[in-house]
Amino acid sequence: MIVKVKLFAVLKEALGESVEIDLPQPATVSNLLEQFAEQYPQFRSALPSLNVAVDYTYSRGDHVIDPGQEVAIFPPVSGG
Amino acid sequence: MIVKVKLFAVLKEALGESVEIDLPQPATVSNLLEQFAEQYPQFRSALPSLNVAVDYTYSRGDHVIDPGQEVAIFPPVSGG
Amino acid sequence: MRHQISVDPIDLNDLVARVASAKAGGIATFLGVVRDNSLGRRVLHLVYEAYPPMALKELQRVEDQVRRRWDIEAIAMTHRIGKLAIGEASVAIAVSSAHRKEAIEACHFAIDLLKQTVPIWKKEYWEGGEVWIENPQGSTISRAAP
Amino acid sequence: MRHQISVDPIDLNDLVARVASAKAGGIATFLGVVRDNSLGRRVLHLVYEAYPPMALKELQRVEDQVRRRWDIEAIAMTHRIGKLAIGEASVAIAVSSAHRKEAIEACHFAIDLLKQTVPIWKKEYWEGGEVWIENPQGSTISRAAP
Repeated sequence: MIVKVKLFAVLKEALGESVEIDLPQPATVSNLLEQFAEQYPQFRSALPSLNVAVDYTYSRGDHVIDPGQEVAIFPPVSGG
Repeated sequence: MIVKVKLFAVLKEALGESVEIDLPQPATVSNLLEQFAEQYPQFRSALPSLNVAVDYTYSRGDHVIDPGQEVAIFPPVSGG
Repeated sequence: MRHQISVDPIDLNDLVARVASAKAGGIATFLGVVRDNSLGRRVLHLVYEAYPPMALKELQRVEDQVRRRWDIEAIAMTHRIGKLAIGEASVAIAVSSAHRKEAIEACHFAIDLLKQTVPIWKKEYWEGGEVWIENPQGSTISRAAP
Repeated sequence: MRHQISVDPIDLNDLVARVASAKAGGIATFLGVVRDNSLGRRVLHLVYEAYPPMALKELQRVEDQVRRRWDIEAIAMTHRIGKLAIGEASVAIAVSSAHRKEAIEACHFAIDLLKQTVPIWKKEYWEGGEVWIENPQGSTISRAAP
């Protein structure tokens, strides 16, 4: 499935507001990050620090991404 | 010497904005409180909780009151 | 002098403006507000009375004690006196500091010390009664006197 | 909803009004303010960006965590986004409680948690440069992922 991934901060600045990532189904958050690093190798080294949100909730590892869910990848937050 | 003593809160309500206390010279804060309790025995039981300020500074015990200083007696504070 | 005893309603934005600093990363404030109940009684309103010149001196002493403990930019304190309705602010403290932890801890310390030492008194009026309040930790510096 | 992500300047009095309660004896607030320096650099201005729907959800989660720990009346949080000048407030939190200790501690906890979890990012602009900031304790929940 093609997952549209929203990006923020330094990722958005580099790649735009969103990118499309092609994932096998069922796909996990780990699959998403691995495929993201394949597609944008300049961010591979940042991988351990990147967050994934699925439907506005921090998600990781084996968490399964269902078709139609809103997915976002972003760096550590710095609000406040 | 006659010391004019400013009063606040429950003391002011009962006795007015100030009272005059006749003290030997040199007089201490302890002398003042003792004489105050003599003059207004209804406040003798409150004596341990009363504060004395001499020239706007908490003062107690053997602290000597000099002529011309501003003297006040008041109950525990309850600001905030 | 950033500290005040005033009969006017407290404007928190004004207080915050008084501690503004280009070096401040955080501003902590505390507002004391008149509650509708006290010790189980339904409070109608309060009246605060102060010994103004000494209160201002003690507010400055609170600032001195705060600065001895924390690296702050500025602190401003205002205590209102007179008649206050439920929900109105009786006291406000604003502290600015480079870092939030210092600002918040200093503000906490300041309100605690203010309530213990600044010569201000509160009278509560409720249905059928009224009473002068004495803070449990209010200054009774004569207590230990000989 | 008492929490907001907004491009408008923050009005602390408004925020305080949002947590007003007849049961509240104290209102603690914290304002995050743009400092003129960061890591030794002279900051010109900041730009904040948010992921709004998730930020609002995480602000609600901060409230939930606060209420789990302290008996508060209300909490309101606003984070500003867009371009901010030195001295402007980027974030504001107001907490009302019957007692001051709860209000102040809850406010302290809330700003700490907000900075760790709410998806908002800050870019600093200084003379000759700009950089996206990552909070030392900012959420990197994927870090522990397999």
